[in-house]
Amino acid sequence: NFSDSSNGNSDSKDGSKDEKKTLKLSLENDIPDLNQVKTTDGISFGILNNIMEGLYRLDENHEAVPAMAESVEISEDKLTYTFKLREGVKWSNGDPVTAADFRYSWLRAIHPDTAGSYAFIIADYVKGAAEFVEGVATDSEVGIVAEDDTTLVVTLNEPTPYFLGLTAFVTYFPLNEKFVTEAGDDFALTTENILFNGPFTMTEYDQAAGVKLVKNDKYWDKENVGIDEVSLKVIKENSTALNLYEAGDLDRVYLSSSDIQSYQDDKEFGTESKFNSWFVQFNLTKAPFDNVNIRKAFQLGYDPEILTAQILNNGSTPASGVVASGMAGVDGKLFRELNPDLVTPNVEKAKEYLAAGLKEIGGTLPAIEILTADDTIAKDTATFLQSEFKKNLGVDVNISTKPYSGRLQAMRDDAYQMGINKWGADYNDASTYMDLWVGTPASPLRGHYSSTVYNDLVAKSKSETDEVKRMDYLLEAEKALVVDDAVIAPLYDEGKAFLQNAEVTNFTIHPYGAPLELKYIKKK
Amino acid sequence: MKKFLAVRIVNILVTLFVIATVTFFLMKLLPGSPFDEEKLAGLSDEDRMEFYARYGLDQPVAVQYAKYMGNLVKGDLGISYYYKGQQVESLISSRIGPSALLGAQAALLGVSIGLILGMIAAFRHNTMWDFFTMFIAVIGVAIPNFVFAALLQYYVGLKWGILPVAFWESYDSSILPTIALSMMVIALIARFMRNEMLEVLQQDYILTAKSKGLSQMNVIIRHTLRNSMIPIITILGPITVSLLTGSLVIENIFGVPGIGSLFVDSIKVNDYTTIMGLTLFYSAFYILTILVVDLLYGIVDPRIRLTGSKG
Amino acid sequence: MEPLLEVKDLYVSFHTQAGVVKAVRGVNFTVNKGETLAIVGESGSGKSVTSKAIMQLLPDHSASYDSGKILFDGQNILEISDKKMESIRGSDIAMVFQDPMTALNPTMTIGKQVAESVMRHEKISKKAALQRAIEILDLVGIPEPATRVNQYPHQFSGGMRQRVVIAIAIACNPRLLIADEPTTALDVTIQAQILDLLKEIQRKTGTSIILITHDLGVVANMADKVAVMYAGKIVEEGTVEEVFEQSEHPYTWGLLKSIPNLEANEQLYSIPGTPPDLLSPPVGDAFAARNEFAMAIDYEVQPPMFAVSKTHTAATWLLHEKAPDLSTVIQSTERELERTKRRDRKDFAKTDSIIQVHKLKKHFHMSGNSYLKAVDGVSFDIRKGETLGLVGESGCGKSTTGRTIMRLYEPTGGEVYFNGKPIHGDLKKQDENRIRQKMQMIFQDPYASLDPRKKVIDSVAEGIDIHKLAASVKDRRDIVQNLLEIVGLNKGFMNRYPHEFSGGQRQRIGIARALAVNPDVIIADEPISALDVSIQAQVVNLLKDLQHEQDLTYLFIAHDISMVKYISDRIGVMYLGNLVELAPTDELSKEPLHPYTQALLSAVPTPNPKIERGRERIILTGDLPNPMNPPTGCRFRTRCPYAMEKCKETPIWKEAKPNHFVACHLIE
Amino acid sequence: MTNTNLEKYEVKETEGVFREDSFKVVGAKKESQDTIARPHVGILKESWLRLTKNKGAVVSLVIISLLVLLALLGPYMNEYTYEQTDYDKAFQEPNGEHWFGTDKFGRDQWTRIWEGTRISLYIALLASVLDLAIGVIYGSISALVGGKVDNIMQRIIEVLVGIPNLILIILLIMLMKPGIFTITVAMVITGWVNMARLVRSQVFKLKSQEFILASRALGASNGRLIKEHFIPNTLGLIIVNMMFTIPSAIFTEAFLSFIGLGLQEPLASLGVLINDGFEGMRNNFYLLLYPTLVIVGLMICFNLLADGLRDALDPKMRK
Ligand SMILES: Nc1ncnc2c1ncn2[C@@H]1O[C@H](COP(=O)(O)OP(=O)(O)OP(=O)(O)O)[C@@H](O)[C@H]1O
Ligand SMILES: Nc1ncnc2c1ncn2[C@@H]1O[C@H](COP(=O)(O)OP(=O)(O)OP(=O)(O)O)[C@@H](O)[C@H]1O
Ligand SMILES: [Mg+2]
Ligand SMILES: [Mg+2]
Repeated sequence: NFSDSSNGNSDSKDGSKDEKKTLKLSLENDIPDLNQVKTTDGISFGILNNIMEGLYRLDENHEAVPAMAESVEISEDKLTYTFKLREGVKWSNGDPVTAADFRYSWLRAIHPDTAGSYAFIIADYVKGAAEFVEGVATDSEVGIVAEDDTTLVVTLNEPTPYFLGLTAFVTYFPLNEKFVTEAGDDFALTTENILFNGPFTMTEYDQAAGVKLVKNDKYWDKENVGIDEVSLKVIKENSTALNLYEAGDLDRVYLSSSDIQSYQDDKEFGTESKFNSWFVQFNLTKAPFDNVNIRKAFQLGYDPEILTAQILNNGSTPASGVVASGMAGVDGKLFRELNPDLVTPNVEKAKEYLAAGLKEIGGTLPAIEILTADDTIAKDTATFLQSEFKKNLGVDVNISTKPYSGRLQAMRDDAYQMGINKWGADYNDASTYMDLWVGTPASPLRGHYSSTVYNDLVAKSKSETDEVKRMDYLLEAEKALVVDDAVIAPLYDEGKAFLQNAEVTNFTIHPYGAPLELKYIKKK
Repeated sequence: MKKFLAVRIVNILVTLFVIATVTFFLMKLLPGSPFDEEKLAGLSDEDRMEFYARYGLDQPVAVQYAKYMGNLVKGDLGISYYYKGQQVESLISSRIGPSALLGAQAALLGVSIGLILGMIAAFRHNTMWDFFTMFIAVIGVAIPNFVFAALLQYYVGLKWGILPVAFWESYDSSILPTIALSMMVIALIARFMRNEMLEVLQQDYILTAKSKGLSQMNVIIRHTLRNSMIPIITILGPITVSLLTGSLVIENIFGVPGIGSLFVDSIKVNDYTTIMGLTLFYSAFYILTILVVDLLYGIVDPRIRLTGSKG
Repeated sequence: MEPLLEVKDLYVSFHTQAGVVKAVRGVNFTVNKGETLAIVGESGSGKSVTSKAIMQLLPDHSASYDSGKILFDGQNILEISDKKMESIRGSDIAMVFQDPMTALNPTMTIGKQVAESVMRHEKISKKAALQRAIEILDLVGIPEPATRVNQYPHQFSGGMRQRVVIAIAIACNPRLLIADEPTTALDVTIQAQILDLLKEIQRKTGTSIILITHDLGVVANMADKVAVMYAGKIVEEGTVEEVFEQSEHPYTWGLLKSIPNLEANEQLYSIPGTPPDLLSPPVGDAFAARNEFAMAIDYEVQPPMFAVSKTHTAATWLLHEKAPDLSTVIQSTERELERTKRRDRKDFAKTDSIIQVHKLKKHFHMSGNSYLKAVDGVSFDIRKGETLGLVGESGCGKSTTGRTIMRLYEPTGGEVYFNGKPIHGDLKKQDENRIRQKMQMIFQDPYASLDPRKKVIDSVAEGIDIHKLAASVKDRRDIVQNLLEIVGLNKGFMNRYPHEFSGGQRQRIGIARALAVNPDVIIADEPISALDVSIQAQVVNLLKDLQHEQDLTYLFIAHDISMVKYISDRIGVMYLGNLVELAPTDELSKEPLHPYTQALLSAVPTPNPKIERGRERIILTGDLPNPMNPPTGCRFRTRCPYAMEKCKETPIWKEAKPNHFVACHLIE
Repeated sequence: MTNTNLEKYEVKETEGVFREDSFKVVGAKKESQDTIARPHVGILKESWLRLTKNKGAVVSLVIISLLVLLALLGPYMNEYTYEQTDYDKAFQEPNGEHWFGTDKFGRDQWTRIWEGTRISLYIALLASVLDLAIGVIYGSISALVGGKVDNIMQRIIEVLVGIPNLILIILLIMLMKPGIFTITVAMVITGWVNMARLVRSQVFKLKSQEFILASRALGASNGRLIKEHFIPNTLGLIIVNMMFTIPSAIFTEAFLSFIGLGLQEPLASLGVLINDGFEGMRNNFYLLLYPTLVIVGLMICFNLLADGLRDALDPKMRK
């Protein structure tokens, strides 16, 4: 059973004018699930983002712009959003996309029977949704109302300045009730059992092999879709992808760190970064990290710049706080610009802290182990830290590598002293990070951190309607977390290095949410 | 024979039952759950339990086990947690095709080349032929097959452009992975064949065969092959299973949508139903292969008789 | 007469780790068209090596042809190409190998193995070849050949396998047939059939035959010419009459003297001493050291072949003109030569029995519900110090009986008592161990019963190790050395491996192994079948002496009736899993009651060419019936010349005369 | 008697062949042939002697010794340690300072490779010991006792093979600390299964052979049969199979290390180095090349040695 798609190569050879513009990309892993309410992984998100569309869509600069919605009215208290749908937007089967489709889909996403792990992204914000999830409220009590075919009114719990960005997220995409009910258990398992309203439709779908997308001629903005056909094939091995790229079978490929060196000066070389922050989580209940001075010593005792520049070398940027550097702040300024240089490596100071800490804990350090996952980047990071702590602080640190779920379990079970951890942003606001450490009760996964000062700051940011003030609370909160309490030690914002066919332009990867964006791509 | 088969089939069912049971409980001891735990981290313990309850994962393991076995008896392997919505049966059947094709080809290629090399080595014992053959056999095991695969891909696929670099699109796509997979088989079979042949060549009936005036070739083909087969068949069993059930690395390197990575992935993401489905599939296949191997013993060597329980 | 094969001055040696074994040292002989040459001689004298050399089938890596020529039809076989040799093998020269048990491919059907040869040389279709195979198998007396062709060797009894091997050899009507001990594994009745068959073939096709055997009776029956080999050389050659009646070489004298006389009651003669070690063969006449007439020159110079007549040559300095007239010498050594009077046969009727076998049954499970009743209700006892001989057709269950008594097989039914205590069923470990030491077995197939990866010393010493009979390593070695000497093997053989020996040498290793643990009872399964007569005599004497000294008890299983008669106090005759007659030896030979016993006795060949040529014997028609489906009633009735209606009932086992048991309806 | 010489077999009656007393009857000589042709040497020693005659085996033995020596001393032959990082010197091609180059952390490959060889040799040893101590014994007992016991023992193997290894291994990580010991335990669980099945098939074949019966008749216990007869007669197969267990153990270890069960950074075995080298094989081929060369060298030598050993222990193979 070979898929019988013709090889993309042949089209480009006979350079006729009106030839189809095709794009050949690879996926790093299988496509687990295209059922938007349940799926959780970046690959599925990436595909869904291009075959479907929410009320808003992220543009090339990752700003939310109207998509299925033509406009929105936001109430004074910033709690009620009235969306007006575009006239004539259609599903791929010709049915119109209506406000009811959104209501149906959103309710489905939080309904106990059908919800997935991303239910919170609606339930946390929409009024009555949390109660609906618990089963104590009916659907009519949820703040999602389809007033007519083109008007959708949404009521929120708290003013949420980034809500429009959320509506661009996969979980917020519409679904056609009639179609979903008809498809039943087969929904989203084959191309026939899924409806499209995005820039592309899917003509081939094999979880293990990949998908083929074709420009959607029912899409409202099809004039601005630059590519006729996209193939996304599963290639798990980096070196294979690179070979394919060199053979002209791929238009873009990510490089592994050992390959970067030799392509760095190519004009096809580029890097991209994601809102994916790596940091060391200290366990505040385990010696020696129950001592703040020792935490600070370890926090300052290495230079992430060396790690990103010499070892990872993939476009990752050293971090000085926990919030990703590209994250929006306020008034057009980035969060990090408002909160710069929280942690600057300083070996001398680190040694001082260590000495102070040692005094406090009575002289000697216990054996220290750093917990890490088993992927190359995590392991390299651990190796780097180990050698830096040894070199700079004279401390021996052992590495304990565990598989993905094993690391998580160990942290949840409180069986770690320090662990290499990361967090990817779901939306473009610092609260996606700050919410994590609001420990009520304190979570071992977050080092048992529980600070009233911090919790207060975060809580205040939630109810604040003034953007500047809200941001101030969040800035303070990060300072408390990183500088005062030294709960984490910043490492870097994950980046990726890639090679890209020079004929392809406007390739957009969103740093948060659903990353892959094919709508704006142009190819010569 | 009938009795033998009946006894064996009962044995197979019992063994499968034991495997299923042990695997089920061990699997439940694995850390984590089939869900994106990092996302669930925000939830309170109570809310998390509630979430699990939707999948019946809050119940005691014994109850879950009883339910699973109940469904299993009905032939229902359940629905994958990771490939959400997919029936495990259909998941396996959609992935096994490419792996089986590659496996069968690699087994065929590997065994035939291995046999030939092994025979040459035995017949030209202690000559350059022998040394060369054994060198190939050593290389076949000492260098991991992913290195071969990468080299083949780089040179044959990219540099010389003879065959596709990767993807699963036409028959040509299956050639390189087949070759890479068969290296190990060639090595194994050649080594074992050589060893057995050397043994068989010393037997008296080889003299009888020669005394009939048979040519060397005929002596080998007609008299030594079959008598050298017992160990070959023994190792062929596990080899076939591991080949047909896919090789993670080779499939990854050549972008083959096979079953190879499914097992490892499903364990990594705690996809309970898929783990169980694959375990049962794999072990049933393994045990059946062993049964076939045992039956083959009898066919290859008529002196080995099959009996129900007595050896 | 035209010579077909001429072997000229052939030297063959084996390169082993210990050194060069000079197995063949200047062999010369000629075989003419249509003639039968018998080669007899000392076990290990190079008979098999010579014949394999003619076939070019010696192991490449260790054997070397040092000099000489083998001219077949004037063409030197040693110089022709492999391809040419392949076309000669099978079609021009064919060979029957010494060991039928291992000579057949266990995974190929009998039919294919026979047809293969035909297909190779006659270029006929598979089907036609198989048809031919069936005909040939029929010719060698395999019953129901059409169904048998689809069976595998392990489904054939030893005797039948031997006939298959012969069938393969004669399939393409070879011009020269080399038969290496073709009847050793066969009982006398089948031996007679086979020999007749060979003669028949020779008469029809004019095949020349080289017959290697130690059975001088067979030689007398079959051969035109005889060559006697000793230590890698032919020491005497001549027509049968010349060699048997006017032999010139002292070794030949010794051989002839060793033949047991059916009637005589005296100790067997055997040539004293052990054969030379071919690693360092003596300079002069190899036989000198064992030759009571050796002259000084014998220790210095190898004797040339002296012609006695046109056809008769012998290599001994005794034929040199300067040699003394032996008649005077013989006088002086008369005393030594005189055969010691054999002990009288004891009357064992009153002695306690050491082993009692009661209704012993051993059924082998075949496929499905069918069983092969190898032993089916056999009762007898063996008395302390006696030798009970067990004879019978190949496949009748002799070995199985022995092995079941030995607890090597789990009996299907019946009881076995040792010294009055039951030894069937589960036993305590120490009891088991004790019995294992008290009861020993000499195995029928000497090669297969030796671990190919163990040196002789370790094989022989295995029992010593198990029962911890040696105090030290040196002690152990001494015991083994001593045992080897006792069975007539060179001490130096200790460090060799089984495949480096000749058939007879291996058999003696097996005997030494059984003796090593000082048992009370020895079950000897064909202990002497592969030995030349002199060594047979040596071994038999040894067994007798041991019996005398240590009060040993033997169950002696053999085909060679004359030897069984010689050694046994009583003889049991088996047929198809049943005991049909049991009587004291003299009684049995004088007055056999059962028709089967009568046939058996009549088939024994005598080593006298004149008698052999003209003899008539009762040849049983047909083959042993299928033991899986034996005839009802008396099992012999399908082949019995006196069969009658009543024989459809099972005859009872009765004491026809005192101590003479028989199961036959003829005896009332 | 007519004593005429035939022309064919003429004796050259040269001077001095015959003396006065040449034809005097002196009779048989009792002691004349009592020489022991071959000095008694133990089977081990004899095999050793035979082994040393095999050129390939001797060369292999020398190379293996050399590699073992390097594994022991190599890390001390320059000033670097295996964990010492130097980020400015990352990815250096082999040169005078770093004989085998450096990896992405700027660690000296020479030191790391020999350090890794040491570990891989341990793994090889472990795998062989397991194969012999468990696989061979298990297989022999299963075949020898036969019947129900065999049936149960084979079912146990099936269950062991049937339960996904990875699950067991991950559970092991949870139970104990990663490291050599954990690797050892992981390998103990199933490392010997193939050997057991192979030996079993062979013992089945040998079991009914006459020489085994002969040994039984002498009262040999099962243990003795296994030790004295089955193992020596299966040795060829055992050795050949070990030649596969060893590299596959070395790579299993690499896999275990890779998923975090085995060695922890910065320790590395040859397998881990090859895995790492593979990632960068396009641009830093030397990182893959050297550890591969060491392992291939080791395996070729092991094989030649094993072949030599096999032939040396097989009396029929000798010259
Ligand atoms: N492969 C071998 N390696 C070393 N020596 C051997 C080998 N084969 C035979 N011999 C030796 O060569 C001599 C002659 O052996 P051969 O088999 O020809 O004896 P034989 O005359 O056939 O004896 P028998 O009647 O016992 O079969 C013996 O001493 C034997 O030990
Ligand atoms: N292990 C076995 N399995 C099945 N059948 C057997 C077995 N051993 C012997 N037989 C069969 O039992 C019958 C008796 O065999 P046994 O070896 O006792 O005969 P024998 O009298 O010793 O013959 P020979 O004189 O040829 O050695 C034969 O038909 C033989 O094929
Ligand atoms: Mg012989
Ligand atoms: Mg017998």
